[in-house]
Amino acid sequence: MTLLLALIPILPLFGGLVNACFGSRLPRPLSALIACGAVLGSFLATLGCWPGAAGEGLKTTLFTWLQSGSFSAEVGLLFDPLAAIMALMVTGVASLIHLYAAGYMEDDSDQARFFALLNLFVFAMLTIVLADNLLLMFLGWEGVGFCSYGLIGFWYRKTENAVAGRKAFIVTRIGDLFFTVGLLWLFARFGTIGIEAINSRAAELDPTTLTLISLLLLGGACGKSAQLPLMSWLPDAMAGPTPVSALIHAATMVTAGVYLLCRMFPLVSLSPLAMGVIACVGVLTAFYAATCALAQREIKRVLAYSTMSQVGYMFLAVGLDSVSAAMFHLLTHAFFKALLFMGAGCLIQLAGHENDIFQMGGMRRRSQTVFWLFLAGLLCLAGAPLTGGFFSKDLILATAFAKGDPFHLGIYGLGVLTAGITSLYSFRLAYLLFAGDFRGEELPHELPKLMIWPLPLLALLGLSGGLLNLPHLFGGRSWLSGWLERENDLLQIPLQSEYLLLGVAAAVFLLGWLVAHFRYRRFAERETEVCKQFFLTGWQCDAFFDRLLIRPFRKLCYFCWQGGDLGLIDGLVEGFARACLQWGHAIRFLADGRISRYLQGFAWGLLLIVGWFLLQAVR
Amino acid sequence: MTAETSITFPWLSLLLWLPLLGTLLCLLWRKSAAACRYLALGTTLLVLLVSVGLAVSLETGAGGWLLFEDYRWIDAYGIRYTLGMDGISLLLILLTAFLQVIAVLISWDMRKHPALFFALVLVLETGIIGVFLALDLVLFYLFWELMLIPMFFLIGVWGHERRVYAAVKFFLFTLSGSLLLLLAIISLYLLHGEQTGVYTFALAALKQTELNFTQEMIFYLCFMAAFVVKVPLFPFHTWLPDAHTEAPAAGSVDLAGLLLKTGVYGMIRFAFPLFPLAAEKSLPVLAALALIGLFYAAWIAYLQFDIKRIVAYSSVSHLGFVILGLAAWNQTAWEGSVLLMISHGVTTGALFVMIAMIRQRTATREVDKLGGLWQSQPNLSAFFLLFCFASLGLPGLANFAGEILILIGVFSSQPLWGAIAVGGILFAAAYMLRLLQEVIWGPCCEPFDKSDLCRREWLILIPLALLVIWLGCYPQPALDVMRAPIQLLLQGGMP
Amino acid sequence: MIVPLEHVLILSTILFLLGLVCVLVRRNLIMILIGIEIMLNAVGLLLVGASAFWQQIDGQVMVIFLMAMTSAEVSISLAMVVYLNRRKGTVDVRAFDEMRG
Amino acid sequence: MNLLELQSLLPQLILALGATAVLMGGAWLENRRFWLLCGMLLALVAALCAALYEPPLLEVAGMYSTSLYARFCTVVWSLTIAATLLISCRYADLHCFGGGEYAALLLFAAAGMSLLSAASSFVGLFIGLEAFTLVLYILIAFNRTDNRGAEAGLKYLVFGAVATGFLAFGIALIYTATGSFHFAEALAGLQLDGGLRPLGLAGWAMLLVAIGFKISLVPFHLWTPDVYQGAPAPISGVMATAAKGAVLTAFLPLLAGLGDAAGEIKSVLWLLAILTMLGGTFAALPQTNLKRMLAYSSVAHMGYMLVALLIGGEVGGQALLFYLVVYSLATFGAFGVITSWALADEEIQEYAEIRGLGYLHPRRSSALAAFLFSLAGIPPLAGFFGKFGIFHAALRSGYTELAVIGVLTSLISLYYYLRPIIVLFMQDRSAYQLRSGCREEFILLGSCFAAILLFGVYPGPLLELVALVLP
Amino acid sequence: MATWMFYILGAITVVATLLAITQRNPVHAVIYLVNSFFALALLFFLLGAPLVAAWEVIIYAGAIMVLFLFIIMMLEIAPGVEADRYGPNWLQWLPILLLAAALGICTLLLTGLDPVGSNGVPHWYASPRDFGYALFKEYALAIEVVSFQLLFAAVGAFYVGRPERKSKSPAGGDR
Repeated sequence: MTLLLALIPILPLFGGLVNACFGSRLPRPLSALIACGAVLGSFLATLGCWPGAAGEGLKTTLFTWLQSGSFSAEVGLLFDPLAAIMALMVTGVASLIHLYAAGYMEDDSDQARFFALLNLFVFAMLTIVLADNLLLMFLGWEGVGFCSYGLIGFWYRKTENAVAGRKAFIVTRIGDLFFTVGLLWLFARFGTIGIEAINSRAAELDPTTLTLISLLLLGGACGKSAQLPLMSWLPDAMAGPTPVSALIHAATMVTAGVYLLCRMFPLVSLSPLAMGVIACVGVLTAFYAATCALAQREIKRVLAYSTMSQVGYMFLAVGLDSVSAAMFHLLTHAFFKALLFMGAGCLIQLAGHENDIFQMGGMRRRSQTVFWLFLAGLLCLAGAPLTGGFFSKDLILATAFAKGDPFHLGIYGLGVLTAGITSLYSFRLAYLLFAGDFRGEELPHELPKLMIWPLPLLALLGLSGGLLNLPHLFGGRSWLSGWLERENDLLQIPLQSEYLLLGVAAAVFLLGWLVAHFRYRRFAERETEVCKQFFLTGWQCDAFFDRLLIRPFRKLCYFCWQGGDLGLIDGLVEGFARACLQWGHAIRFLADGRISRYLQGFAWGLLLIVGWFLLQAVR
Repeated sequence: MTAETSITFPWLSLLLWLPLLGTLLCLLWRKSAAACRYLALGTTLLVLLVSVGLAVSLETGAGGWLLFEDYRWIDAYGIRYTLGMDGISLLLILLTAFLQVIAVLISWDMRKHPALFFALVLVLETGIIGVFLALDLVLFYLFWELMLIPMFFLIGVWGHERRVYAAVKFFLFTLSGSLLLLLAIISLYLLHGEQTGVYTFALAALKQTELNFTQEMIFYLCFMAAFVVKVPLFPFHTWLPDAHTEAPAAGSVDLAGLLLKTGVYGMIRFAFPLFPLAAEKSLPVLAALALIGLFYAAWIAYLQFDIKRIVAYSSVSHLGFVILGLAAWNQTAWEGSVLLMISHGVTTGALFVMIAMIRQRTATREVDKLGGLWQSQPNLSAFFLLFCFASLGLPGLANFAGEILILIGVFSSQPLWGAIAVGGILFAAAYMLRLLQEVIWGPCCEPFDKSDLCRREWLILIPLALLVIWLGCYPQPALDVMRAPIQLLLQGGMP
Repeated sequence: MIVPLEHVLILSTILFLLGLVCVLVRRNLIMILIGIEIMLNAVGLLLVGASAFWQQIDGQVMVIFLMAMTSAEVSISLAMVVYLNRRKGTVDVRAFDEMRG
Repeated sequence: MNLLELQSLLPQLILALGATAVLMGGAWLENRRFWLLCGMLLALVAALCAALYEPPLLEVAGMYSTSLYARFCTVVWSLTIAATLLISCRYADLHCFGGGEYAALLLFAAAGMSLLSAASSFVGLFIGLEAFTLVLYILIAFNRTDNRGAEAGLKYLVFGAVATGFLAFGIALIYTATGSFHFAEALAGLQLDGGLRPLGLAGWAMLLVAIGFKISLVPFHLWTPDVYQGAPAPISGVMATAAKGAVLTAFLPLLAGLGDAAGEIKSVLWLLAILTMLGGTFAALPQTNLKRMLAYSSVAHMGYMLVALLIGGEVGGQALLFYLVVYSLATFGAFGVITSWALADEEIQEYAEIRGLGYLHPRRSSALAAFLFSLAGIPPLAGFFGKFGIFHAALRSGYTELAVIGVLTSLISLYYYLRPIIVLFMQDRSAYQLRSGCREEFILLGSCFAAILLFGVYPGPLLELVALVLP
Repeated sequence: MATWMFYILGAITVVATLLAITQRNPVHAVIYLVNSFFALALLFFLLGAPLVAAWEVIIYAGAIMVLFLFIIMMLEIAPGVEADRYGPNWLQWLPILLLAAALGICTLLLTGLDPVGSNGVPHWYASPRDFGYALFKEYALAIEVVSFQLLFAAVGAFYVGRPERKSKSPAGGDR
């Protein structure tokens, strides 16, 4: 079983390496085949390991990575329920996306690089999921960052793409800094970086340290999951190929932050302040991103903001002390968001590589299948009752409500508002995409079969995702909570409140739909200019950061370079050199070639010596 | 080879003088460029072979000297020919031997005075190995200075536009530090002689000298002056960007990969054990300078237009990390420092190698004129990507292991330093990604030579890449080798 | 006693300095050489005086050597003067500043 | 003067008589190269004789000692002259030197120098000094096709004569004070209450001026660059090495004879050493003429040697002699390279003229580079151990400030040593194509190079020898 | 008597020398100098060195000064080479005179501090016989060396002073 466990990450790694080293020499379909095969194999291995996950879970240590003094980092895998469910999701969704990508990238000349990176990404993601210590997790953490960087800038010929990749890497790295400090601090406190060990001994920490460490971990999570204030990279990351957006920026990597918080939950949950902050960050991000999504014109950016918003919900769930709600939403979201992205990919293809939804419209006529599948995804996203998204989101909101205190009620209110906006922008998207006539000029491109057929599976999963953790109200058993051994996540609220909550959720959904219906049924660019610009640019955050951070940073750099290095240090050194040379010139011109001058030198020298001696003698 | 012969046979001297022999042969056969090439390659390979052989056959885990040689040399001053190799030296010598092979290979097509070039490269190797082996202070100083002349010529003759300025700056900067070192060495020797009546320059003996704090501090500062300039620590670093930028590929590789390490080596082998009290007092200053340099260099690197300059400043930044690790003064941090030295040698060496290849194809190092290299040279660009990411400290690649150990070590003794230092990782990413951005991504600027890697270049890059990955994924063997010596050094050095 | 030794000293010092002044201020090569002769004669005076003071012959012997040396020097110097005059057409030392700096 | 005395002065006798013989022979047989080689042989024989032949008397005529120290100096100066003759072979051809005169004058200079460093009385000192100075006047102006040579000759002559006046006046003052010319008595007589008598101080002041001129200490150094530049390169080599060395070596026992009473003199020497180190170094910085640069560099090196001199004793003496030998090797080698590069109508000495020569004449250029590096004190060349010895001596005797200044100036000096090297190796070729050197030059430059390398790597034997011969 | 003679002769020497060094015409200067040397020779005689006095007259006043005169005549050196072109002399002389005065004062003060100075110079007479004995017995070696020197000085003077030959062109072009 441990071998099988080891195979889970190794297979994609192997696939990635093979593609990276030899991909360009392999015959074309082979690289895609290897990639898909590796991930599928990994999925199967995960399935094979599944039985071992229950309870304590499977553990294996491959080798010691770093050991120095009391510090020791093993390459060890931990396959506990949380990891198992995550791994299953990652490998599963990744398999489907790989298949989709095989179709999507059919004609691309750089296929091997794409699949190499994609496979490596899966490997890195699985490392995050399966790592039994924080350092190994960090390896995966940075690994996904690297792959994301490589894939966002995959079409490197356009500078914007590469710049977007860089931005993603750097912004997430800001988060990583916090993670690193947290990691260092944890090691300094516990003398170990094993996740289980830390979690079990978390209570030993004093509250302040605990809060600070939790906040640092939150910082790391924010970076990777594009939460406030480190969110600005995600919309730009949509420059990458669509499967990448689907896999990395929707289903898996952006949820790594959530996963991290869940992983370290025993630690994090001990600090009420940190929990509050997490919840706030989550709900604020959810709200912020939802408003931004309202105004976006590019289909993938809408989805990106929606992803951000949904991940915000997950953070909220963590902040509300409910791991299972977070994981629940994570799973359903993974399904429907992957679906949405892949559907978007199909739509873009169908619209003739047109991203702008204002240039689309009437897409239903181009492909019925895609319409239905995409709609299914949108319904889940909007939280249409009985879809997976509905249940998971509702669980989070209900948990917030159940806390009962004003703070959480406020959060609940904001969450509900966000849900409404979510519904609104979902249907805005739907109407803009499918209603009316095609507004662009491009002819549809061929849609490879391979791009279609992973979608129904995801649609099914998304729609029925609610079953994973179906609340008792609907006769479910809350399986996920049970599996994660988080029985206390189950809500203890009166039945009528629960009905009320459901009602509110459904009402909000409907409200959003209606508004969208009246507003976007017929296409017209009607948004007010200011508002549009404000939301379109993500509340002007990029400009704000540019002014606040990047420009001063460049100025600082420039000052260090010109002022410090060239001016001060080199100036001093060269000034000294020049002064020496000048003295040299001065002394040199004593020797002006005149004999009488030279002879005077004698006389002066003699005077010096005699005078000196006279002084000595007198004394 | 049995254990006995390995002790009696002067392996260290062999290691030390082999390159010089190569130099002589090169100069003898200076008419034929090909002969010199192969001679140089053969010699460096032989050195590599011997050092790897030593590494394999010796019991590297043990503390103490793995190999030791001691002969009379200049009796008038009590100077002896004392060589000793412990784990740290061994690792650094392995690095030296390896990088020299790379340096020879990268200069394979050297058309300008090839014989002299290879001869100098080999002399440089002797100098560097000598620094890593010498245990007599004068002998050490001799090798320390011996490195200067070949490097001066390598920069000055085979360098680029501002080569003379750079060469002179390099020479004067480094010499200004080392002359103070010389004064301190002599004074220490005299003091020791006055106290014990035995006039000797042996490190082990001088360690026993009784110094009051002022003396110790002065000596320590003089010693550090030499080492700090070589490392180079902020604010003594400005020779480095110029030297790196102007040096030919092999020169940059040697400079970044090896010469800088000699400074750090000098600190841990000589300055710290000889003057422990002063060293202890100086740690905060050292750490502060290291931290400033770490950020400062990274910031400056971010704005550079010359890709070599970017990498050069990155060296300053990384070496700041190394020094920070030393300043933390504990096992983990020191192991991290030594490991980072080695991995920095490999990654930065690799980057300079790649820059040379890029320059060969594009005839420029200006970022503005570069771009989209992936389009015409995907293999080359892939390697470049790998090394850049190794350099910015991606986990699983070379630099990360060292950096994280340093951070852990620093954090456990001085959390604040550690927390600040973490920020350096961010800026490393900033300038490295900018470098990548400007070179391999973006719209294609037509290189005049569109060929991808040739066989020789594969031969250079693959070992480098493998080493980068190996050091990132499984640095444990290296750590095991350095463990015992570092323990000893932290306790005040070997007797 | 003829005079105190001091007075011999003073006389020779004055003579020596007069020679030195001549060497320093004159621009004519011949005059410079004459100045040098004056300096050497001052030395001779001192040596003879000291010789008398110590009632030893050595000082006087030294004067002889001094004279021999002087004549050797003068012969070379004057040859040089002739040579230089032939080359430059002047005995003004200011003409000889081709090398400087 | 009896036979034993003559035997004791055998090397000097060989030199002087040999010089006369060569002079006379040269008048009959006009074969330049033959007489040069002949002279070289004589010098070598004299050196051998001085090295191997144990003189029967310890002191000759109360003027010259025949101690090991004196014999060592004789060997060194004879070898220098032999080397000069060897390296001048082609140079003399090129400039149509009178072979006999040239060789004879140089041989006599060797005799004078060896007498000077063997002097044990002021008379001997004066005569020895004058002997080679007189010869140098001629040798400097020996090149009759060159205006500069004449000018240099004039300058050296005027200053030399003035310095002679100072020297003689100094000796006269000391004689006045003590009534003796012999070092031991005179120096003992000068002392009073552990210090020097005022008259002695005045005498020493004059002596210092003369010595300062001879070994070109600041501020008596101004003639140096001009004369070196104008003199024929081999003669500049002799002047920078043996001529200065002879004065220094004569001065060393003189100062040692004063013992503790030399405090005031040492304080002046201290000042002069600092002035000289700084002055020479700074003035050399902007030079663009190889010979002038070497001249100023020799000034700076005299400063270092002055440090060793004023420290005195075993440590200082050892450092001084070692430094002197090593410095002489390098400086002579450098002038040798210039000699070997000389053209018929002029010498190549401007930096602009040696651009890129390093690759056209690699052996001579690398030798020059090595000599310059040695002068700069960069290991593994002998100059390093020279400086090492000086700094060691300075620190050991508590002259830390001198050591620090020495270190500072040797750092700055590096720049002007590097400049010709840069010009040679790092700049593009200029138009000159020099003739390839002759065998004699290569032998000499090769041995200089080998020696500085050998003494840089294994200075032990020389150090021991130097320690052995010290008085 | 001898004392008075000393002071008178000393005064004559100084004045004659002073006149000699201030003369513009080198010929006049030489003549004054010969005067000065005669007085000096008398001083030598006074101080008990008759032989040296004789030589002073023969060698200095006789040979050397005549040589000077001869050269001056031969080269036809115009009087006042320096003054004609370079303005008044005294202004240039002033700093150097001050320097010399300072030097003189310092030296004299220094020598005056010595106790030996106040002792008198006795009447003493070194006969030529004593002199010769010392010269050729004790200082024989020095005589030899000096004679060599004279020889080489003569050679040098000849070499330097002889007219230039048409120089043979050296073998081969250099550039």
